[in-house]
Amino acid sequence: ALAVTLAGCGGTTKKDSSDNGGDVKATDAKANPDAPLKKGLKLAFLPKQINNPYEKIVDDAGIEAAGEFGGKGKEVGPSDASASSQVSYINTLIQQRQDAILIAANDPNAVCGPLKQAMKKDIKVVAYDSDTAKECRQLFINQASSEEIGRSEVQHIAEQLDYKGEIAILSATQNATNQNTWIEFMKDELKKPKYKNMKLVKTAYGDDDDQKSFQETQGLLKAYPNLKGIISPTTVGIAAAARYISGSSYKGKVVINGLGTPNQMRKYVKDGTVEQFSLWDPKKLGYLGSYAAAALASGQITGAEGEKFKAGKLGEYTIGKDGEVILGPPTVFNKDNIDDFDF
Amino acid sequence: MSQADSTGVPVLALKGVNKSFGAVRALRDVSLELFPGEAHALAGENGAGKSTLIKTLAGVHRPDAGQVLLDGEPVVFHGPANARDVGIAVIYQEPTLFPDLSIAENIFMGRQPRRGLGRIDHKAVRSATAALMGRLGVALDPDRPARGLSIADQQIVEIAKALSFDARVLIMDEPTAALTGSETARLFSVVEALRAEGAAVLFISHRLEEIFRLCQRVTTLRDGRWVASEPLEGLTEDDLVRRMVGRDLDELYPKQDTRVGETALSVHRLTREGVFRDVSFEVRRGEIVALAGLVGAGRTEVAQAVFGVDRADAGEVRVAGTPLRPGSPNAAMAAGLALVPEDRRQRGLVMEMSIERNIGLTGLDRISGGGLVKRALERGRATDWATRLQLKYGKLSDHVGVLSGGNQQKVVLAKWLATDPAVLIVDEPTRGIDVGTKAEVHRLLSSLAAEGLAVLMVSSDLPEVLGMADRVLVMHEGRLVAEIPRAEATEESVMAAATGRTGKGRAAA
Amino acid sequence: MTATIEKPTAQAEAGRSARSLVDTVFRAREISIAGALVLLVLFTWIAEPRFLNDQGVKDLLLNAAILVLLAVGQSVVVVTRNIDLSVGSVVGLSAFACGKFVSGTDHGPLLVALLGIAVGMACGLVSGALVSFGKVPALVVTLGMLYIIQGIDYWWAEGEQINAADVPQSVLDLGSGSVLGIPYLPLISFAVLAVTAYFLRSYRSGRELYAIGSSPEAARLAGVPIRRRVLGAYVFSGAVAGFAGSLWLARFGTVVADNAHGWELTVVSAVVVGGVAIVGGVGTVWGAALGALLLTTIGSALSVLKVDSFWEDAIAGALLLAAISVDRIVNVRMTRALRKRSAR
Amino acid sequence: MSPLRGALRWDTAVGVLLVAVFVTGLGTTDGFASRDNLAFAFNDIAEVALMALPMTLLVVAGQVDLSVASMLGLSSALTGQLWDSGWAFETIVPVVLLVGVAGGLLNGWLVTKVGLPSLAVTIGTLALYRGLASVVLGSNAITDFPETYAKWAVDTTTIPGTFITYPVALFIVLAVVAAVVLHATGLGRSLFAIGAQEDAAYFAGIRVKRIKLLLFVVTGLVSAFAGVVFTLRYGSARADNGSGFEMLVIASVLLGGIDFDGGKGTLFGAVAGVLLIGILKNLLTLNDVANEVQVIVTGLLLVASVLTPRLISTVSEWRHRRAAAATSSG
Ligand SMILES: Nc1ncnc2c1ncn2[C@@H]1O[C@H](COP(=O)(O)OP(=O)(O)OP(=O)(O)O)[C@@H](O)[C@H]1O
Ligand SMILES: Nc1ncnc2c1ncn2[C@@H]1O[C@H](COP(=O)(O)OP(=O)(O)OP(=O)(O)O)[C@@H](O)[C@H]1O
Ligand SMILES: [Mg+2]
Ligand SMILES: [Mg+2]
Repeated sequence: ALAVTLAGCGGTTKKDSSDNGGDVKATDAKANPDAPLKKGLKLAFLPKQINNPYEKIVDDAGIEAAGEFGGKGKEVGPSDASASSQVSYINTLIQQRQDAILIAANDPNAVCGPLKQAMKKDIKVVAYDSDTAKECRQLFINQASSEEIGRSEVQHIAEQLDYKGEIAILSATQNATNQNTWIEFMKDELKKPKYKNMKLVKTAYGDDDDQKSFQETQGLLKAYPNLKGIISPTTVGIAAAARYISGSSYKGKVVINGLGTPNQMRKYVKDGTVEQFSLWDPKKLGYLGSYAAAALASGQITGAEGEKFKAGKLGEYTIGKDGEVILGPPTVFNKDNIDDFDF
Repeated sequence: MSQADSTGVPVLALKGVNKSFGAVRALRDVSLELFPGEAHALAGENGAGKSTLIKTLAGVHRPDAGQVLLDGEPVVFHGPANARDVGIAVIYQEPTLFPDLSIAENIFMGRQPRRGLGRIDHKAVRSATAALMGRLGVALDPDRPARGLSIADQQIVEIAKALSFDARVLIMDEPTAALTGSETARLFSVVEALRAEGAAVLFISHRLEEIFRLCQRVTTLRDGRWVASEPLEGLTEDDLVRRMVGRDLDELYPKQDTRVGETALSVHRLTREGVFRDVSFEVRRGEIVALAGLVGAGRTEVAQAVFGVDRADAGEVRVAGTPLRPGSPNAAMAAGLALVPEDRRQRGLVMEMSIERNIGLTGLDRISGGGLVKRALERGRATDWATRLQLKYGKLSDHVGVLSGGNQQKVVLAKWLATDPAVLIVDEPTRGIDVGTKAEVHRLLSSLAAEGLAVLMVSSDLPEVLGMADRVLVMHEGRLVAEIPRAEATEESVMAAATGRTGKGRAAA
Repeated sequence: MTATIEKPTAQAEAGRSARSLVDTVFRAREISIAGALVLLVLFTWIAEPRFLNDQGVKDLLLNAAILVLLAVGQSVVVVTRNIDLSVGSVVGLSAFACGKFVSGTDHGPLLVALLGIAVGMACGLVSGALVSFGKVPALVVTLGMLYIIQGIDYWWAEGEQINAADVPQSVLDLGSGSVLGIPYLPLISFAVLAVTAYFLRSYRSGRELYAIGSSPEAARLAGVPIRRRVLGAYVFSGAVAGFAGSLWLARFGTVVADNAHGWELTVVSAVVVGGVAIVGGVGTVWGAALGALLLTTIGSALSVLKVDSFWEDAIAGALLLAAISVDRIVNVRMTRALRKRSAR
Repeated sequence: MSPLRGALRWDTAVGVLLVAVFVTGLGTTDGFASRDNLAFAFNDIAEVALMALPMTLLVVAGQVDLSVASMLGLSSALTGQLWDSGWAFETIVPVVLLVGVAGGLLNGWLVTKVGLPSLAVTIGTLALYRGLASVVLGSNAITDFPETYAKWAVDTTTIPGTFITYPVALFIVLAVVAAVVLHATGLGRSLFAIGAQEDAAYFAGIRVKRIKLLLFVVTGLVSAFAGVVFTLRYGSARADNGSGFEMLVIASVLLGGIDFDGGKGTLFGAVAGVLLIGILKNLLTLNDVANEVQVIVTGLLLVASVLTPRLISTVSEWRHRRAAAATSSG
């Protein structure tokens, strides 16, 4: 093949290789929706990074769920979130003949090769939190639909502001794909006539760094004296913004909303800085992932669009396009319910 | 001259001391007594164990067996600080200075005068240093960092350090090896004064006349064994040599007559700003030319600039008529030049490397075949030269660092002679070498010259200069001030030129 | 004889004029860094006046405070011809330990600082004991300690995060409060810096650290208690790093296990840029502190100048190289000029 | 005495430890011995191992290059960017290697001509090269590299009948070359001399600067090549590829008993050090030992690598002294 390409056009370029790497996923197996969940399934959770507090919650819940159906779960992973460091863990999991791997990918492509190998060896692969390339996994458990997150953020803050006033967004890094998708939907939502008295003045980036986000909040409030609300769709950003505002004269005058964890935000909800914010329940994410993996491993589903499976106490889920399963709408946390959650 | 009272209690003594390094037995059952008010010499060939003995007295080494006695009582020193605290001051063979610190700090490290709250009194440190320098008759600036001091100046700082203690015992391991006559004289007068105040002095030198000048008694070591302890009165130099070497010595300056051939090295108006200027001379085949001068006159710098390790600012060096590419020791070597540097620990040897590899280092292409180093060739080269120079060693694969100072010097010589040079520049070739070996080195230089080698010898040892050189070039403050043929070279004529007392009429051609 | 006295006098004269020049060269190290710093600040200020408003200056100082502190600790180790690569891990561990300790309590800042210092000292004690008593190469040991401390930190944290909300206000106030418009943190760093600098200059044990770095063999023969001093340097560096950890908590409020991960190289570069020779014996903590300030200011300036964040690393690296190269070239030129000037 | 001491040298000890770990793995751990796993385990450290070879030579000569991992990242980013803009892979590789040479030249030039310490220089280029990588590629990730080349880098392609992958095979060849250069040629002798006493080496006519420059260039070249291998192996070019590898490379070299002060060490030790880190990681992961424990184990091994020889020599010195005292008093 090498000789041919060399002769053909004097070198291997991107155009030649477009049809390389055929689809490994060709699963001939038929789904049997009535198959019982197998006992003693071995599930492995591979987070982006072993020390990530958020993913720790997800994985612990998943491992607990595995206990419910008589399976065994474990969490393994690297201590740095670099693209390549997950690969050696995948290899190990293959050697250990796990029944399913649940992965939050650091890099959608770098983990592809080994994951394909795993699928070849009949190990099921479920991505969660952060997807891999589509052909490298059977399912992706999405925490919530991006469109829903984006639009609901705007809807929530609009209600709090009575549909008028200037707002700003405090995001993570400029390149964060999920953030940018959400922000696009927010802007789209704001175009609707009912928001005609609201204006998005600025999108600031706090790089998911506590101190930077803190300073950016400060900057926003200085630069836009009429600012009435800040949407921060990132857990680091919203906590930093709330911390700044709770100790400043803006407390009670500027509304903060976005995505945050209850433990980080509890203090600010209680002291009145923040009225409400939202997030999906990471425990449910882990729980659903666990059941989805078990359903795959037991042959109930193959990952094709339209298949259905039961996820324990969460009820029935249907597989969407490209093997996506959506957890459901985010939970809204406020004074009344925040004490029911601990994560 | 107060003859010591040998019946009194020695301030410091060794009794039956043994000390081994691995397989080397450096000291075997050695005893020594130092009395107050007495200058005691320690004599022996290179590697006889003199420095080891001193380090045992100074608490650097712990004896394997035997005792150190202070005022007649056995003591155990747990380190140099211990010995220092009881009043033992030591000048080690190799200067051990802090290159980054000022001369004043070097002298008073850990003992600086203090003012309130334990703070260092910087002013007092500086003035005490200046006073010491005055006492030694040199005017080194107390605030100047030790880096860049010549070996001689370093030795002077070491001496000042030892004097600053007001010690009861002053131990000096070849303090004069790098010094010229006048500095030595000054040192001796200071030592005399200390001795008169009741201090005990232990002195090592390979220059026998110095031993006779300064000391009252001498202890001789041979191969780590005690040979004799006796008064110097009534002893001749030959007696002493016989004790050290165990046989009578041949002539010390075996200068052979040679036929002087064509010019091998010619240096034309070589200048390095601030160090030396406008230096021109020639060395012909078969000739030994000495480069004399006071310490710091710039001789070492000239040698290094000729060899190309330092870049000259102006001037030209030709070897056998061909100009040398400046600033390239490699080109110099290819042209047949060799330089035995002055500072053997930093520049002469790779201390952590074995003897054979050090000797091989100057001829890597000669000991390789097909790109690979041939171990047999390497070892052959080393064995050959170790034998010719009568090197005293355990195994050729031992680190050179474990050799005694004199034997290290031989390795440096070996490594350069092995390159088969046409012009050999030797900077202080016999510094720290015992009389026996010195004669060997001289014979070697002499016979090499007879075979047609051109030798440029930088030396501070005046008898050596006079004994060996066909011509003497004298430098004074960075300039070549005189060229004296062998017949006219005397101690007076050379010293007169070196101290700048000659008229410019005699200046070099 | 007269001539012998004459000669050194001439030499000494040359030496004296040389010395004042030498002095200038050595001081030039600090001066040239300070100069670079001033240029950088001026340039940025002209391009973006807000760089030097109240908040801007505060930010600059705050950003540098912790790095300055670490650079001071590191310099003390580096002048002894050793190195402490474990500082980043120590800061991480100490910050987490302090966070864990105060979480949900109302312990005051003093207690937190003491805890941080204790944690740091413990780490420094282990590294220092291995280096000084084990007589093993510092680089290897402290690289090992970097991993060990990091591992312990991860293992202890288990992915837990301490949130600002759990940290008592009094501790957070230490990180954000100020006196006369100057935040506490840089004041604290400056105090530590000044005391350390004075100690290194004016106490025997301080000078002995330089002696050890300049020539360990000579130091041994001079009776310097090398092991004790090196151990002391490590304990100090550890204590400072631990203290920096507690300040980290006070400033950022939020801590996870891998805080300050990878900072060791930044700290070492600050020290090197500041003119502390990596082979020991040379340099001042003032220089190291200036180096740290320069590094953090480069970062701040680039972000104020709205340089695309992708360029930040590259420019910071290039500036670092430029700074040390210029310094070196100036130094070499001066030395050469000095040699020629002393020509007779 | 001396053969005993020889056997107790740390590089030998690392070799023995490596074999012991390997044998333990075979005996105790399911899946360890499988061809797939071994191929993977060795291939997984291929880039670190490749970079460790020139690093060993550098450290022996008393230098260090902390920018290797950044050069790997730059090479990866460049490969990705050029590939994405339609260059032929056959053109990309030489261009990227040239960039590696240029990077090495810059390091070497700053060290030899300007006269800066290599640690300081390469801390600077560590930031510079990584920065250039992100300038080249931003936060993009380029994928879809040609299968014709990618297959040579992955662990599923091995030399038939063995578990040796092609990157590992390349490593073996280069390791032999490096060992010969270091231990059997004049250049190798010069490296030891430069590392132990640079002045003395210079005075002996060794071209110190030229040799150092050469070393930095080779290191840059190998790092750039490692970048290509890395990119193909993961099928993903990103600016942050291999970040932090510099510490891993240095740790492996030091673990193998190479003295950071220069002038001491064997290539065998360095290779054993790299392999030990790789195998240990694989084995511990297979046994579900948590990552943080692995980090601690790496640290402990490093400390042991310098402490053990020290302890051994202290004990033997002590015994020797006792023996000497006994003979002299007897
Ligand atoms: N640290 C050491 N390790 C091993 N061997 C040593 C060590 N120090 C000295 N020796 C050996 O002990 C013997 C005595 O050495 P020492 O330095 O005492 O000789 P010396 O009489 O001072 O000679 P010189 O006149 O050349 O200075 C020599 O054979 C030397 O090689
Ligand atoms: N590395 C250096 N840095 C600065 N000054 C130096 C250096 N080496 C020598 N000098 C100074 O240069 C002058 C000439 O020294 P040089 O060593 O060439 O003299 P010398 O005649 O060989 O004396 P010596 O007998 O000490 O070797 C002296 O004033 C010396 O202090
Ligand atoms: Mg001696
Ligand atoms: Mg000289």
